[in-house]
Amino acid sequence: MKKLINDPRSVVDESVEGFGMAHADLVDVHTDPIFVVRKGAPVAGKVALVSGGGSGHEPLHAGFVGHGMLDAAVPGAVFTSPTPDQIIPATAAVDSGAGVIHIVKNYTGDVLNFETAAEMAQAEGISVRSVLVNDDVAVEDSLYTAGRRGVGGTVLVEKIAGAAAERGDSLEAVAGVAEGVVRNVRTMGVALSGCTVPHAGVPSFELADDEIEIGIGIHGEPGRHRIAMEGADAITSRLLDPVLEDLGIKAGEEVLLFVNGMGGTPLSELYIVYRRAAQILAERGAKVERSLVGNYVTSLEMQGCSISVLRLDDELTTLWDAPVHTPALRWGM
Amino acid sequence: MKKLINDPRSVVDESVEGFGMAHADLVDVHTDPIFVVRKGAPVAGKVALVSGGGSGHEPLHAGFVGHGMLDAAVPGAVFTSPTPDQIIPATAAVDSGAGVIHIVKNYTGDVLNFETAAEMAQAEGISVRSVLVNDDVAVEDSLYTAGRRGVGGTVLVEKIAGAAAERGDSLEAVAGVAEGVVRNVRTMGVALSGCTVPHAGVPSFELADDEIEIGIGIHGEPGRHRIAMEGADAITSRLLDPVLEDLGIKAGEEVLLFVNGMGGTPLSELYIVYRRAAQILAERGAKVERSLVGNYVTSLEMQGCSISVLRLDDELTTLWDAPVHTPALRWGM
Amino acid sequence: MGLGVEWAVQWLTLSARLMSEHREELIALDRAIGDSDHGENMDRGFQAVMEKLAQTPPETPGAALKLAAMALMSKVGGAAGPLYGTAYLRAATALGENADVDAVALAGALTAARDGIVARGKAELGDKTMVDAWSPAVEAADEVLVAGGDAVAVLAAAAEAAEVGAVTTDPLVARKGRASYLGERSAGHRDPGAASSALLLRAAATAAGFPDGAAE
Amino acid sequence: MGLGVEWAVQWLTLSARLMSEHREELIALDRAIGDSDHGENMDRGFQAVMEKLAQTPPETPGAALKLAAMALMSKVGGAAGPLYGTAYLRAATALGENADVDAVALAGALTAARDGIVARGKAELGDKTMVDAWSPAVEAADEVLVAGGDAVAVLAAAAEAAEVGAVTTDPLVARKGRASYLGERSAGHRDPGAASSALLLRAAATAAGFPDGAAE
Ligand SMILES: Nc1ncnc2c1ncn2[C@@H]1O[C@H](COP(=O)(O)OP(=O)(O)O)[C@@H](O)[C@H]1O
Ligand SMILES: Nc1ncnc2c1ncn2[C@@H]1O[C@H](COP(=O)(O)OP(=O)(O)O)[C@@H](O)[C@H]1O
Ligand SMILES: [Mg+2]
Ligand SMILES: [Mg+2]
Ligand SMILES: [Mg+2]
Ligand SMILES: [Mg+2]
Repeated sequence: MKKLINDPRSVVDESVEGFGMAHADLVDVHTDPIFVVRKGAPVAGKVALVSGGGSGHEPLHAGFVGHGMLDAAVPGAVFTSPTPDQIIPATAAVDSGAGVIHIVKNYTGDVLNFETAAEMAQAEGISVRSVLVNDDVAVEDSLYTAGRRGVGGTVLVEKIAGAAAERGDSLEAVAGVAEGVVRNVRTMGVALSGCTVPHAGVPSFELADDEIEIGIGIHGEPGRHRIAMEGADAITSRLLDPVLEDLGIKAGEEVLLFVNGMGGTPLSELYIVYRRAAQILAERGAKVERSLVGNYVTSLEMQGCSISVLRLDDELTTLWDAPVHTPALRWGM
Repeated sequence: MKKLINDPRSVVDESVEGFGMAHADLVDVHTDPIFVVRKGAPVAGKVALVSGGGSGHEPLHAGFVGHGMLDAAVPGAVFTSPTPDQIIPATAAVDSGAGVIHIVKNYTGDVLNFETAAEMAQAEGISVRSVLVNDDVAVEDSLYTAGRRGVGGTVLVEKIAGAAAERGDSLEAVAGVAEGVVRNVRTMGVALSGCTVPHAGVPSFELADDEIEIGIGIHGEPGRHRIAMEGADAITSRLLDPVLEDLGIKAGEEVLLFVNGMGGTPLSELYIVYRRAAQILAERGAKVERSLVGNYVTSLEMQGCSISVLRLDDELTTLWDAPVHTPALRWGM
Repeated sequence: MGLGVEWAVQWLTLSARLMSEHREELIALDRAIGDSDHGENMDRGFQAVMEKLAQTPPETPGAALKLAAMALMSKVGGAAGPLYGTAYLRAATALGENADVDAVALAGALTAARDGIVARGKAELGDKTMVDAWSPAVEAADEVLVAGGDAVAVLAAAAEAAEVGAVTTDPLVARKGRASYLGERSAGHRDPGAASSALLLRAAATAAGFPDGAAE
Repeated sequence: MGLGVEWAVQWLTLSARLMSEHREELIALDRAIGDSDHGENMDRGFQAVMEKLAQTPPETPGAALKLAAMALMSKVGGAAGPLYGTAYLRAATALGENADVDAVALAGALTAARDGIVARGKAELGDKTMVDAWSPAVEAADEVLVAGGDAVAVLAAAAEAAEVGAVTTDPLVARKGRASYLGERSAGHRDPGAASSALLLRAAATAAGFPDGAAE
């Protein structure tokens, strides 16, 4: 597997450095430990949003640092949660005194590292609230698993909670908004190919030419089961049906439909999936009020996609529409 | 090669249909013949911009239809230029009487089809001016070739000419702006893998695990030569040096640096390339005033990237910064 | 007596069949030095020709070729669409309203087609394009005409020469079209447009009754 | 006389060597049921431990483990970082300022480490995690202690039991950590964290002088 990199061990450092150079108007990049903060942070009086996780999901999270979204992003090694010694200074750097929300994808590593960091930041006098994102319906949410993973829905949580913070909501209020998004968003993904972690050098899994992997996460881990390749319309049903079932979407409800590429699938194919997903929602009488199509929560160069549905209400729609200005998501300004 | 499609022959139709559904606030999609126009077009008194080409380069061109950029996009079959019977009605649909610019990437097929369409549109009383984009320094511009190809620089031409049209420039003036961009932008690309055209079913070319293809276009065609795999920094020099040489960039000059993904390369790797490219420009004393990093002019799921440099002046910078609101490029509104 | 509209319709029908049968081969040729679409484009184009033929059956050979020209122009796309569109349109114009096409008219139509391709594409002989099939075909047709051959003989000679012409593109370095980007690397591969041209001219001869298993 | 700071430093040094030697093996284990990073994470973490050891040589076994805990916590990341960080920190606390560690202290430290992992990760025996290496290790250590074994014997027993424990994870269905997402598909693969735990405990025994070619 060839990669446009220099040394597997410097991938994250160099990539984040380049990111900082390309978006010097929006972000400051700290090194050693590495984290990315919004230019001009802390914003006086504003609740700050911090997220992070393993690298390899770009533009998540650093691409969403900026006005109306994150105040800081903390990139770990590829597919490895960041450590407290990165999360703590990132948290301190953006706290205006109004408190900090940690948006944490539900993985054991992320949870433990953010937990530790939050404790230590609290000990330093910073009010920290953590919000756990666990939108992946592919994983059974039971006592016998680590619980549902946080996947594509994370970007929706970050955008909407970011808008609430930007308009001046309190720490509790922003956390409430974020939790409201988490309650109302579900996701499921498919892989047509595995991906190769730079330091590993071989694909995370291999699929035959007529196989796809259903229910994948965003770390190149194998999914729930492997099936024979199908057409895009059939695959779309396989992903969307469990999402709608779990959310209990009823006729007349308004939703945001998010078709997310895993990194290596052409945009044109994402629109083919979007087309069928929108048709299915229309057949069920749901109204697609907002859409997002593109590579936002990726798994390196994996081929495949995920479909997320967020149940909207007026409040969430207003916050979704609020201006945002980050390297990877921008509107209204 | 697995693809998220239903039938190779319906790929373009279904993808454009999905695109239209996802961006119904911005575009109208016409079928049979297929073309995409800006919502509310024609815009009274405004010069209209029409571009098009083979599909498979998404978001180019349909993703750039909207305020401050294109008025219409005409998608052909995958990697196949569209036909006059698509281009003519697209041209007619967006002409406000102020005239239409055809932005044509320099390929024999695109040139011939747009030429025919322009003639016929002129015969119907529409003023049409064509601007040829030919920014690829990998191809020698001599009598013995079809001339330089139009590649990544196209998106810069469309953005900047679109801003000129939006502020009310005349047909001649917009064409002049577009030609100014063409004169000042150069591009070169690399492939780490080939891509597979849906109807062909096999990769356009195969590269060994230690080979890369230098000087590729955007149609999965083989490049100028094949070399052994190198680190990202070395590859960046290979692409950027000829670009800078050809443009004759001197110390003190201001440039826009555009690192474009070919579709299958992670964003994180594009930033590694951006990093080195920005360093090289700094070493030469050039000032990177504006940047663009992402998958904008792609070649299906090809892995690789291209680097474009545009020499800026105040006029071009102002037009680049002007508000734009399209599915794939948006700022200032 | 020359060739009538039945011949022209049969020519187009055989062409459509050949484009479908050789679709993958033409894609493979185009993959080597182009962008993998030539066979798909030609197949799609001639399917459109067949649909149009069914909708509005032409009354003269010229009308048949004009109909084909329009369908190819609007459905093939790429470089081949306008080039073949122009070729068939010029040939149709050369044939005029005649119900019956003799050797002289046929050779004239072939010349007009070739000239149309050159006028649009500006390629010269040896540039590794479809011109390398059409130019020898026109020359061979003219020779047969001068020697007193009939329409069938003219087409047979043209088909033969086009096939040879296509083969001669193998060692050439392309100077026009997409293959020219490859420079020296384009040598050693047959030009897909020359190959499709040879098939189309073979179809013309077969439709006129010249026996050839290759086209059937 | 028990084990001093030299033992602790040697333990960490051997650990770093083993993590580097088994890096690819641990990555491969994690690839099968996780995300391909465990070997890389552990290798990176123990390199950091070595750097810290060189910078500020510790004076007691407890100080050495505390230093390791801090380096692991700040450099490993993922699930393993906080778990091992907590384990080493709790062990360090259990050892206190003592310059010399006897069998009792050692068994206590192992228990503290295991309890730390369980406190953070909430995994039970049989959940297919590193607990499946640590819990048998603690039990074996306690048994040896009750039977009057010395520090070296305690560590040897722990290492032995951890290795067996790691192997017992093979058929299990994971209920904690990333492998749990796979459900039934996680069976048939060894847990990478249990495997690295066995290596680390083997290093402890080897450092104490218990001969084992596997660790060298
Ligand atoms: N300038 C030209 N003159 C004549 N024929 C040309 C020219 N350019 C291309 N061709 C022909 O067109 C063929 C390619 O057609 P096709 O693959 O359908 O279009 P595209 O190159 O746009 O993908 C070439 O093989 C060549 O025979
Ligand atoms: N809840 C838990 N309790 C105990 N150990 C755990 C738990 N979750 C994960 N582990 C251990 O961590 C190991 C994975 O570590 P690593 O690959 O470095 O982290 P990650 O899973 O975040 O990529 C697993 O093999 C398992 O032994
Ligand atoms: Mg991990
Ligand atoms: Mg083509
Ligand atoms: Mg072609
Ligand atoms: Mg792991």
